[in-house]
Amino acid sequence: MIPQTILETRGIGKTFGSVLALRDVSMGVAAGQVMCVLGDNGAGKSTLIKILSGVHRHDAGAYLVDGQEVSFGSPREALDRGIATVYQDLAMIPLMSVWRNFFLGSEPRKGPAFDVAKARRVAREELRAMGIDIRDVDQPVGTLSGGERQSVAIARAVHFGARVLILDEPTSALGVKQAGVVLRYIARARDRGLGVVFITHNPHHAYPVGDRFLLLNRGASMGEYGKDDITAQELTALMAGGAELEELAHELRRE
Amino acid sequence: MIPQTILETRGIGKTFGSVLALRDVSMGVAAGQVMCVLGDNGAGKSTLIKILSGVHRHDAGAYLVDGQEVSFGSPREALDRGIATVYQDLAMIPLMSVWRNFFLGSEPRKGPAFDVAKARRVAREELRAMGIDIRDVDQPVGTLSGGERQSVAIARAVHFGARVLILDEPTSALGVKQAGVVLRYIARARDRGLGVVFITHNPHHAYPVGDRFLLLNRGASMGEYGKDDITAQELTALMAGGAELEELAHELRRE
Amino acid sequence: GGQQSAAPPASSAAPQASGAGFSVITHGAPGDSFWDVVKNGAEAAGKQYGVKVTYQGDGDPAKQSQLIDQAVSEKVDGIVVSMANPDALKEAIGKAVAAKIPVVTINSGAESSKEFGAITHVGQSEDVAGRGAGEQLKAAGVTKLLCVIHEAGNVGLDQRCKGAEQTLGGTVERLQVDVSNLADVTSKVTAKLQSDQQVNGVLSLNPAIAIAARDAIKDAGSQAKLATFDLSADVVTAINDGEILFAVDQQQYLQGYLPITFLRLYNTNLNTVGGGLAVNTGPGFVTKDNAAQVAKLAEAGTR
Amino acid sequence: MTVPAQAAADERVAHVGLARRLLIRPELGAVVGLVAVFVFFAAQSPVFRSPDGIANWLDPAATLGIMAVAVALLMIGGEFDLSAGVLTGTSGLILVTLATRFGFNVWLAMLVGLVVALAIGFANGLVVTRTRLPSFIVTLGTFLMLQGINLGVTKAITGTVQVSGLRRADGFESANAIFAGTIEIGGTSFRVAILWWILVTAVATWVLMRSRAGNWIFAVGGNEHAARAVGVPAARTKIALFMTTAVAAWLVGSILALRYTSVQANIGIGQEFIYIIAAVIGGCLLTGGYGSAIGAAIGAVIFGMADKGIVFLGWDADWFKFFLGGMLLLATLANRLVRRYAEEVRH
Amino acid sequence: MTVPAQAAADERVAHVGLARRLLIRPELGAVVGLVAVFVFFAAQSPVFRSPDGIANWLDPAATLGIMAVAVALLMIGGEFDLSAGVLTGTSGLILVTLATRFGFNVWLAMLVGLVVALAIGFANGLVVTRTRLPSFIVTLGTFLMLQGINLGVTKAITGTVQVSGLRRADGFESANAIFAGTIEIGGTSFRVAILWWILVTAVATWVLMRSRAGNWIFAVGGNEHAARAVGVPAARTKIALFMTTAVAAWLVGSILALRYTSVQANIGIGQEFIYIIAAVIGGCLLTGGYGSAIGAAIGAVIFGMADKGIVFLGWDADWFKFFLGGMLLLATLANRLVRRYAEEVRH
Ligand SMILES: Nc1ncnc2c1ncn2[C@@H]1O[C@H](COP(=O)(O)OP(=O)(O)OP(=O)(O)O)[C@@H](O)[C@H]1O
Ligand SMILES: Nc1ncnc2c1ncn2[C@@H]1O[C@H](COP(=O)(O)OP(=O)(O)OP(=O)(O)O)[C@@H](O)[C@H]1O
Ligand SMILES: [Mg+2]
Ligand SMILES: [Mg+2]
Repeated sequence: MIPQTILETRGIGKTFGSVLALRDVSMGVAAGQVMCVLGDNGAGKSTLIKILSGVHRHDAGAYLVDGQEVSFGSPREALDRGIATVYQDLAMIPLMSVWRNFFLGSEPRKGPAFDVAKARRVAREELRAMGIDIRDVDQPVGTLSGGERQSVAIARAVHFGARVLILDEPTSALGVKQAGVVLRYIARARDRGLGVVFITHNPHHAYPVGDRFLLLNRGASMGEYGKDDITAQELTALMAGGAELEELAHELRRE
Repeated sequence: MIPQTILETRGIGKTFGSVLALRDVSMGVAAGQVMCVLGDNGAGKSTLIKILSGVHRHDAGAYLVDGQEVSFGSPREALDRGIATVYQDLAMIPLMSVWRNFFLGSEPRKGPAFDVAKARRVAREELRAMGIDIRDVDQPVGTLSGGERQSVAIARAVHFGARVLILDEPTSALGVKQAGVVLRYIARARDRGLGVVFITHNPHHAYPVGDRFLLLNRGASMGEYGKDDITAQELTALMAGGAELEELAHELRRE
Repeated sequence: GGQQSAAPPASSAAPQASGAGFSVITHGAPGDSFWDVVKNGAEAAGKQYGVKVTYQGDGDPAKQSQLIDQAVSEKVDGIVVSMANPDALKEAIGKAVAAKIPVVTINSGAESSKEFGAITHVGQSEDVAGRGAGEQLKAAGVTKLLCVIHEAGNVGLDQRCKGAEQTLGGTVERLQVDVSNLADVTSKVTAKLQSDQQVNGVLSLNPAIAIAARDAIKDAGSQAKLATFDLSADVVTAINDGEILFAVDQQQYLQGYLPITFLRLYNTNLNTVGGGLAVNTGPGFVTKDNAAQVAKLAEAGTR
Repeated sequence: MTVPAQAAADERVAHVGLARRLLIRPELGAVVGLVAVFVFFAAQSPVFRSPDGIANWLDPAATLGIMAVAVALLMIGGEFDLSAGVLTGTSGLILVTLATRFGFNVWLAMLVGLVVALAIGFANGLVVTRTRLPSFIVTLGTFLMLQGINLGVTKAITGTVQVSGLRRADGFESANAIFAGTIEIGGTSFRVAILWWILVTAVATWVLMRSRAGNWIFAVGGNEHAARAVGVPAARTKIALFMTTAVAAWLVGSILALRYTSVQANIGIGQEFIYIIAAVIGGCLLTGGYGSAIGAAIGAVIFGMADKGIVFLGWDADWFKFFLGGMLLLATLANRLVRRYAEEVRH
Repeated sequence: MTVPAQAAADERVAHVGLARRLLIRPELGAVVGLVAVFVFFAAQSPVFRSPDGIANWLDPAATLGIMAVAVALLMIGGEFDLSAGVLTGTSGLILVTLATRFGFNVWLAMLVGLVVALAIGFANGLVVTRTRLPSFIVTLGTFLMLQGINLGVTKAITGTVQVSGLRRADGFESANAIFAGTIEIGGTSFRVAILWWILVTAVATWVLMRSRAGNWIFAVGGNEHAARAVGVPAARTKIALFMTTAVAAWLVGSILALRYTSVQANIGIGQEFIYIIAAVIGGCLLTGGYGSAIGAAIGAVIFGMADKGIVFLGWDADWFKFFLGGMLLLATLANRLVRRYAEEVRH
């Protein structure tokens, strides 16, 4: 089976004023594949994701969707090509209720109107399926806990994810149980034939679901590995001293 | 050695409108001790932390500092009692530069003026010590990556931490290396005799540094354990199915 | 100097005109219907004599004096200025006089005109006009008058009301309205008439306000008599229909036209008019008797 | 570890009275201000509470209300329109000038006015979304320019600062009846503008609460970047809001022109802030993302009542603004205190 | 894996020209607008660029500038003050009334005015911080109330709407020389107000950039909750900003009263928006947290030049507002385009 590549970047780069955030990064994600992007803080992962999803425009290299070169002017254009994203920081409208946020930009209709009853019901169900039992879907998102907010964003992207699902540190604010649910979602999306781009700092989260691993450092690519090329140990080691954690446990005990 | 209790809550509770966020929680942290607060998303961890640091006022129970009942009207009052906090969401002023954010509220003086040169230097040094090499401390915080922003907040709290350090999911956005640095900081603070309240979802982060563990669920306390009462495995299990992760690894493989 | 052959020969003693023209600087807000007629008069005179006339107006005395300062630095041939607040303009006018620029004062400020060094004063102070209105209203049997002020704190409007108060003999109540919102004007005047049945006369200080007040009197079912300052085509029609008793007409066209004429004569022939006394332009009254004649003129913006 | 009947009753939800739950809504906070101001004046002035008196103060509240509702939508969407007040004048001037000087039928003249208003609204929106300049400064530019055009063109065409004589134009009667007529209710004649106002408020409320566009409006005002990131057409939404405000200005300008049959060149200047004030009294946030159409309509009534009520009480005109300021402050304060009691904390 | 000489040159920093780095500063963007407007008028009017002409348009720019700088600080701190304009009138009225009707020495009368202004600023700040109402609505209340007081008290004391005769009061000469005098430079007399303006701008810049208070101002405007969470005394900072604005209003009111020796009861109404406009032209964000004092001072000059330049060109007064609006729009647009070119993206 030769998986069909949906997204591809070739030597892509991005500069903010004098800041070189991303340099010469090439990657691709195919249908039914999970691409994990790993790297230190400030390595450029979110910048890459924002280019893929149309928030930023790249200023070097080429970005291809279905083999066709594109340059998205807005996230709407990316969404219309079936690319759904959970952002690390551009998440929610704090003053709006959970259900309004959930369906923002893709409101279900009933005649000319917004089908409010359906929106509430679906939002509640999708969140409960993630193990988040929201008291009241009318609660403004700004009053949710950090993890609850993140869950709303993920549930939304999963619900609307059409061909590619991009997740920027989706599990960072989540409890162990919720993180497990999200990993299962990723696996399920992959099995349904979606391409997934998954960013995380946690090698325990990345290795089980990932098919390919892109490593970024200081804005540049340090190589892309298939799952067969690399073991969990090697990956953890590559993530800048992941193995240290075990030593730490000893070091941190009271002397 | 009987450690001296600095902070203590007795049956504390908090309601937002109709939302019961916290009910009847008792805990304490002593000098030279790390208290880990664990729990699902929305369990009330951040609410507890905000009461401790003076952002919210509790509306039930008692809050004691040095054995004396208090009710802080503002974070300033808590700071003046030596309680420094890294919040999960009230972090930074996006339009202000890194060094201005770093020293906000505790500006170094030189005569009547803000000692700008010193502020820049210290901010840069403290961040580099955390493994974050900021290009330019004049960069607005809003343009930093998620992890870089978090690091600034932690570096600030550590730099100014006087008697108690409260950290709300400090490691969630951090890379493995940076997370290791933060854990070392926590251990170092503990060894210097500070009390630390540490919230995290990651049992691998919590167990090595924690002395006591408070478990919250749906706003209520599920008990407080000493390190000797509980093993790492038990703790992970208590954190709602942490052990599942191993099974997941198999489950998530392509069928 | 010496622009037109039709003009009297320029005397060698006459100040030299620089060609920068004349500057008219009033305390009227732009778009104010009274001052617009002054502007029309000044511009007509300018056209007549083939000289440049620029008009500026600002109700803030500080701004007005800055405009005078500007005219002085431009070295204009003459300045026409209205003095609602003589104290505030003293310094600026003094500078103009010191720079040998002839000044004619118009409208209010007759008392200070000579002292400040103006060559003459043309106009009609607002309180004299107000007194005239008060007399007429008294004759019409008005005992309690509502004076509608459409710009709070405006000196000219205040003087008109005060003048009316002096001659009416009865009580005068003031009402503040917002000129840029006529629905508000109608409603406020109605409110006043509904809540105080004693009021049997309304004096408006602006033609648009007059029309709004006319509707208000109808809405409130009141018998109050209505009079106004200044003209518009609608006001003339209403006078004809008997809805408005009279309009005070200061013939302010003259307050624009004459000063330009006088300055022109002064610059070319050193003539001064009035012999140290003010030249009066009013008050005249437009009533049912003469409304028909002025109707066309009001529509053309010269009355 | 989990409570069995979760859906039925969540142990994390405290019991809260109906009153408190209602008061949390932005519009219901404003109702408290409304009642307070009404009671204050009605208690002291019998005319104020008489049908005639009510018809009187409802009339300016209606035209203000139409604008306040449109401006509230725009403010919820995170923008201001300072040109809205002058645009009422522009629309009225176009109508009267075309009908009286160029022999247009009144309906046709209104149509032209509508097209011009829409074009101006579109231009405002386009400049704001394209240049990303604050709308405060862009529409301030439009405000000044329209002010100049209103005066300059009127002067150039008529030689005076006003155009009049609409009564004699073709189609005046029918247009006047629909936009500026009165309706008798129990012997008191109310202005039809009140009906227009109710209609505008109802439509705006439906759009805000029950349409996709409403969701987008809240979103672009609450956090434009986030909204754009999930695919909300932010620029289109904002342009539509500016055009809506322009249509409201055209409606109000036409109503007033048809009613007074003449328009002065300086009409509407300064009104733009009254619209914003009414919207804020009604609970709209200046920072965008929060508010309601009904609240703005109520804000207009509060302002209208305070504005007229002082006249009904016969207080000294010199002190008028003093009382007005005090009244507005107290009304918003009442609104605020009630909402604070109801919701406690909201960041 | 890390580059050895990190401090020396970071490979993640692209080379960017000096010009581009300078243009990113809020004040330097405004300079572009300034130059554009100056060149436009200077090219067409020799008087405009003559020393006399410059003294002319610098004079109103100076009083506007003093207010714009104070208002800019307040806006950076996230608040508005709509009462600032009327407060200049109140201060002037207090000064002239006390000196002419109650025989106060001019200096003493000014001191009383200062105390009253400080009290009003304090009250504004206190109400805003305590009630958490938007300052727009609170200071609108103050604005209306002061307007009523100005008129009511002046009428009650003098029977007219203006007080005059300050020239004859004790201490007038000395006060006038310091606040309203002129200084000769190369044969042209410039107003001392210009010096006051430079002083105010310098002090404000120092406070913003080099003091703890400046850090707090940016912080409370950028994100008040976050600022409070790290211990910034937000309420105190805001109250101090309102008081600063009040002091500036007092200074400007006194300068104008001493210069014109009389004050009208409606002075300053509507000016509050000009102050905000100048600050926004100078690069302040309406949403707070960003801006500069120098920018606001430059914004005042841009406004002053456009305002007076149109008169110098002798364009028809009817169209004045049209040109003014167009000019302001172009100046801010130039500023914006330059800054966009310089910084590309900023959320
Ligand atoms: N708008 C911007 N303007 C200037 N610099 C920016 C901007 N956005 C990002 N950067 C810089 O680009 C670099 C890469 O940022 P990015 O957010 O992509 O990192 P990241 O890999 O997602 O890090 P993290 O794991 O901490 O989220 C950072 O150093 C950041 O400071
Ligand atoms: N201001 C508020 N208004 C209403 N409800 C609130 C508010 N703040 C928090 N809550 C609710 O209280 C509950 C506890 O929130 P809290 O932020 O303390 O959770 P948490 O344990 O920190 O969760 P997480 O791990 O996801 O950060 C949540 O269900 C949240 O919806
Ligand atoms: Mg990131
Ligand atoms: Mg939390």
